[in-house]
Amino acid sequence: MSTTYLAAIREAQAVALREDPNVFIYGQDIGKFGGAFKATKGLIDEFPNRVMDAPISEDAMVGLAIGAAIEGMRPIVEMQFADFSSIGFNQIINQAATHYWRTGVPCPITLRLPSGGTAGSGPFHSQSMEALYAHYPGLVVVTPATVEDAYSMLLESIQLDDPVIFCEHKLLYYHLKADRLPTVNLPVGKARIARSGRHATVVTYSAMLHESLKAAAMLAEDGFHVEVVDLRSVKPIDTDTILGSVARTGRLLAVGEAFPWGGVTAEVLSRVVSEGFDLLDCPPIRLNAKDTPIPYHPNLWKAHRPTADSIYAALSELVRK
Amino acid sequence: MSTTYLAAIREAQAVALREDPNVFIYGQDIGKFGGAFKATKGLIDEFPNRVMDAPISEDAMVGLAIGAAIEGMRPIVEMQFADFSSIGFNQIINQAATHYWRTGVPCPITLRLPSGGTAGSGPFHSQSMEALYAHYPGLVVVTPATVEDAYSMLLESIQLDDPVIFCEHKLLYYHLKADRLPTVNLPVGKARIARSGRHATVVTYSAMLHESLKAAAMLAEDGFHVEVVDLRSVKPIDTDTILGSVARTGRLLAVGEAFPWGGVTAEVLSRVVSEGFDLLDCPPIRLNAKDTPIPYHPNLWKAHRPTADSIYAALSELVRK
Amino acid sequence: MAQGLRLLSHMLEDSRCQTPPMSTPSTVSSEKLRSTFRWMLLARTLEDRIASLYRAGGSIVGGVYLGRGQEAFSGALGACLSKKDGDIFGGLIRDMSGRLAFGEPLLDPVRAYLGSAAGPMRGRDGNIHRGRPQEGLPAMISHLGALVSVVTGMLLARRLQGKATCVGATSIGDGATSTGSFHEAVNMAAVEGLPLVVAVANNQYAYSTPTDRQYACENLVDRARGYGIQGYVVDGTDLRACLETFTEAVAAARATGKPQMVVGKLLRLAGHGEHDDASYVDPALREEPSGRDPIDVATAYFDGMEVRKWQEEALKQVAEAIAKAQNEAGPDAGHEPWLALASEHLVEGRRL
Amino acid sequence: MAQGLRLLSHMLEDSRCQTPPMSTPSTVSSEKLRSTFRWMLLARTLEDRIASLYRAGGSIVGGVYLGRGQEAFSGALGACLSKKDGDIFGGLIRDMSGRLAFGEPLLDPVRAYLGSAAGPMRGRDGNIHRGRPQEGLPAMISHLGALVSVVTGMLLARRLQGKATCVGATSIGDGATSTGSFHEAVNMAAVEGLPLVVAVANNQYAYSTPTDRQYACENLVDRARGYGIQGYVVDGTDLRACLETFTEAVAAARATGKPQMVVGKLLRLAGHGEHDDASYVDPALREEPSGRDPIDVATAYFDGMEVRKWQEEALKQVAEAIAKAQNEAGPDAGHEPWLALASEHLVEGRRL
Ligand SMILES: Cc1ncc(C[n+]2csc(CCOP(=O)(O)OP(=O)(O)O)c2C)c(N)n1
Ligand SMILES: Cc1ncc(C[n+]2csc(CCOP(=O)(O)OP(=O)(O)O)c2C)c(N)n1
Ligand SMILES: [Mg+2]
Ligand SMILES: [Mg+2]
Repeated sequence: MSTTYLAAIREAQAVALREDPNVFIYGQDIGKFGGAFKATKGLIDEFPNRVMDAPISEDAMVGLAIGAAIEGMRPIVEMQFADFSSIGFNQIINQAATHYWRTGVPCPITLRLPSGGTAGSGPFHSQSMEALYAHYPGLVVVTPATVEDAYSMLLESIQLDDPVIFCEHKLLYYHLKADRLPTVNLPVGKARIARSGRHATVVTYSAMLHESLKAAAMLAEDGFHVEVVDLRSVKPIDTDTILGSVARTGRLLAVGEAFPWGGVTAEVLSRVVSEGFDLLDCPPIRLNAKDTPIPYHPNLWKAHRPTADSIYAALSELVRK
Repeated sequence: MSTTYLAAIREAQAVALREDPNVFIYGQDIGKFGGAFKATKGLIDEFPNRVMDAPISEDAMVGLAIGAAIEGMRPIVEMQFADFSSIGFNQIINQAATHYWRTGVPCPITLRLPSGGTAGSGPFHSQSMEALYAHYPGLVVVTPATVEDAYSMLLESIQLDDPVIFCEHKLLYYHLKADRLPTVNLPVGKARIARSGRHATVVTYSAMLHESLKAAAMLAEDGFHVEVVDLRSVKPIDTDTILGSVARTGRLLAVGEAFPWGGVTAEVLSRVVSEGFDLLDCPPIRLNAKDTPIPYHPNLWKAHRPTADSIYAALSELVRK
Repeated sequence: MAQGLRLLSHMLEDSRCQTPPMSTPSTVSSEKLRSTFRWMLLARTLEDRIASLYRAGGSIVGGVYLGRGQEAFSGALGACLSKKDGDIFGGLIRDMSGRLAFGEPLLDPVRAYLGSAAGPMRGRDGNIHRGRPQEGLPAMISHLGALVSVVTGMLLARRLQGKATCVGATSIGDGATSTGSFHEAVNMAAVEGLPLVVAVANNQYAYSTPTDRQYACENLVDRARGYGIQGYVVDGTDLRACLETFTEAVAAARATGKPQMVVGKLLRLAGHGEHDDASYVDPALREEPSGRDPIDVATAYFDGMEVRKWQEEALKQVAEAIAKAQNEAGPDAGHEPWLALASEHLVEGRRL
Repeated sequence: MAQGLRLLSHMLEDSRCQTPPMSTPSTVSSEKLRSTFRWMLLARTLEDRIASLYRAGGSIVGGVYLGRGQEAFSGALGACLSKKDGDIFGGLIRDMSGRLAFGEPLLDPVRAYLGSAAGPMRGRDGNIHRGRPQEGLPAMISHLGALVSVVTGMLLARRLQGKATCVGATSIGDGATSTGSFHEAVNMAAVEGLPLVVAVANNQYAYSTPTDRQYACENLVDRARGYGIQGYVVDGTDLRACLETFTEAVAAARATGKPQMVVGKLLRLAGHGEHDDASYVDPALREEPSGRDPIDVATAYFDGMEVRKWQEEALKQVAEAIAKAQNEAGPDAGHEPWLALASEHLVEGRRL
């Protein structure tokens, strides 16, 4: 029996609800309906008091979760789409993120953000918002790329005493499958070498891991062995694992699906050049989405984000430098 | 007669109101009261219909400005503090920033954000939010560090056909003075060499320009000549001017007052290493605020942000590498 | 029968809401009733067609969200505004009828749904987000509630430009009344004294969420007094009642320069989107007056022969528009300039 | 005179707001009246002292925002809650009186204002932002309106933990009722059915902005019906009236588990902060009943000798607290761990 990325997210929530009476879920249409993506399907039947449909009030949804967390609960908030977290933005960056530092009282909330682009979703149902949240002190930002990570990192996020922005990628929901869910896994904060290689390092995360792995496979046919690092969490970033890889390869490409200015890829490059300048044999490069809103029409959308082809093209140049 | 940074901002708005009947100002307490910082003092007397006190509704303030801009007006919105723009965040990044790209109809609004830290202002009256806005496509983000720039760039921002995030630094409001306001100046998008030197390049902006210039003066006493680049706008970034400077010095320090993850300094380092790797004689470095909320007590605040001393210390190491 | 419907509908007498006295005989001309009904028919015909293309697969780009059940309420609002006089209609996802009645070209939605590059959003944004901002049709973003302040700002511009009698209307769902954006904007319009007509289409669900998880007041019109604005309630399934109410509300906005809030009760007669079978909708609601199909209700006002003729014309118009758009190319990424700024000299294409 | 004041005050009869009938004789014990008055005196005494230290310069860290004029309204609310039974008081910037009455230690504000590292926020955050979240005193952030949903969430936690009779109160200014945050949170509390008491301190200004640029309704209590919750209006300058109203509102919240909204009219008898001379305040407003000083109004309820004795005790308490805090060190950056996360293993100190 195989489990999808989406089922793993559902299952992690079921386990958390079962194991800890302080866990509850709040979000639009997550009760009987099971959520826009069915990530909470059936949970209300088992936990009728701890799975609650919210009004369309993202600011208050996050505020409510913060208040409950202060009192010892461990709320999970589902945003219907990551993009709508912009309405809860103030509560996230100013109330949740500062609470522990200001008061010494932890604020353990988990915000689930269905993130990233899919064909035909357009500018307001496709965003990758990890850079916004990672910029603000006091938040943990995780970006699982595999079924196993979706499961284990969601469970761990709920247990962490800090607010966690859990960026789950919608493109991975249904297609990504695993045979079983892990009982042990790398903790949040550790990156994983998803593919080993010696000619170049690709640092990436979330759905772009899979595009990067495809590109690496293409490069392998050309005789180049690319190492692919899956960050897993973008705050913190596991800089040691990245530096270790660059030390082996001497070449770095950072790939992200988010907008190009600032963000994860800029942070990765900055860390590598500050701390591992001498490991580099040639200029490190970035590949991100284009600097426009995310287009609606699939023709444009495919050209807006990095793909296996564009990653392959960038790597082909990089390994020959 | 000398003009302060604050007076320059007021004067630019007066000129804009005078020259273009489509300009109006909307913000809390900006009418008779002249604004929390007096940046609009007296303007309502000359333009009684075009200077309007807003309710405490940052989301709707920005939305209203967008609507008016679509109709050909050129609204200026004053946020009482930059920090409160988090409430208008959704309208800024999703409505204003995408409007031209989506519809072909420009959205010329200028959002004035009194930004940056001052002693005793604490976590919610001190933020530097340029990285958030620069990350999103469709916005221009300017960060004047001088009286002249505050004036000319505000005038230009109002004239630009795009939404501009105008980050004015509160610490510069009263102390920074100029003899006269410029009639010509560098346009938005061009950086300025604020001090020439050959041993290292500091790339910075806003209030950190002045800390950096002080540090450069200290270094000069040690016999090191540091070039200081004032970015002036952080989106776009004038990469050519930065690369030109690094070509002369071979060493790079990027300094910002914002939070350390991502942001302007990461973007600067990334561009320099991608496009000018071979210009560098040693690892480029960054200096930012610490990764916590901005402390309230001056004892802590002083240690949280970069200062002339900490910049000096970083540079002293850099020039000796 | 038409008389019976009249009794069910129109502004409910309610001391809480400062409604003008019920107007008898109807203030709505038969010509207006007819023309609005025809927009309703056109909207329904188009949306039925889009839905079946969607189910067939292959030709519709993106999701499909229908106004089924809301054609009278939306269409009446659109019909009570005057595009050529500078009025504004900020339509949302269920406003096909109102948009067409206001003056949106039929080809706009058709091109958007079929992904034609000649569509109003050129493939950059989709279907329900389409607009023509410079013709009084602002282009909504997804974030619910966010359009209300934009329309308010358009009205402020009108006033500053000396066109104070233009009215701006926008609709909002029962669910979106819970957004802070809605609250801030309605309050702001009231404070600024701007002629904004807010049409609350209470279709009893927000996606799957019934109204008891959305608000706790008796009737959303109870909010009007809290903003100091005029409130109206209307049977949203009855075209004549809707036209009467919106005629009054728009006239009041135009005359007083103040916001008006019209709450229409009706039922969403479709899924949230066409991907949704709406199995969560309580079947009993369909049996209530608010669950009636507004097309059926209005059909009773007219001669059956005529209605059939109009229906056929609508089918023909839709078929032509679809045929035209189907021959148009989608956007070409190779020719897309990727410019998010109007100030091209500030675009950092190469660098980012 | 006390009788005369009673007539001016208490819940105004108003058909719009579902107020229970006026209760005569007073439901408030003389003991409660006295003890609350003493908290008011303590708050005023402390704030007067802080203000003069601020003007003298040198000892106060950050800005000073006073509750002058709001002591009765705020203090009555604080006094009607029970900290030991798990009630919650989410105080804002003008709630010195209410916080103290609720049970905040006097040393907390003193230490905060004097920048002592022993203060509740340890120098990380300031004066009016102080709190003790685990003792029912959440620590506000600056963003107005943002605390209402937090208190709502604390109440939800209470309910989930089986403590459903705890009441949570928070205050909000006339200005902050314009925030979307306020709207979303009050609506959510109404939908969830949580015992939230929202005290709207209508002090007629938001910084320099008068209420006609903030809202267009007659009275902010008109909003209550739009949320489906109980509304009350009270003369915010009269302690007895405030105690009566909050006693009822808190009891109603506790009994019904539903939100209550209490609107108090009063006048801010200070600048927005002590940096502000408030010269924009219309002097005529000071002559109106709502412009009275609540300390004066309440003083009339008591024996003058007693009041003087209480005043002296307050002075002594304040002097002691200030003397203590003045001897305490400010925070030391060298010992500051700079940890924004409770999960220390995830902090990236070295790297960032
Ligand atoms: C701020 C925000 N949150 C969530 C959503 C996702 N969403 C889209 S439509 C919808 C339901 C809207 O309900 P309602 O306002 O009643 O309008 P209806 O669909 O019934 O016409 C939701 C929750 C959104 N678009 N915007
Ligand atoms: C969201 C937000 N916008 C702006 C401000 C700046 N600000 C601080 S206090 C204040 C006025 C508040 O007025 P009101 O709510 O009436 O409370 P009062 O000061 O009168 O007690 C403003 C505008 C803020 N704190 N939060
Ligand atoms: Mg609805
Ligand atoms: Mg006030």
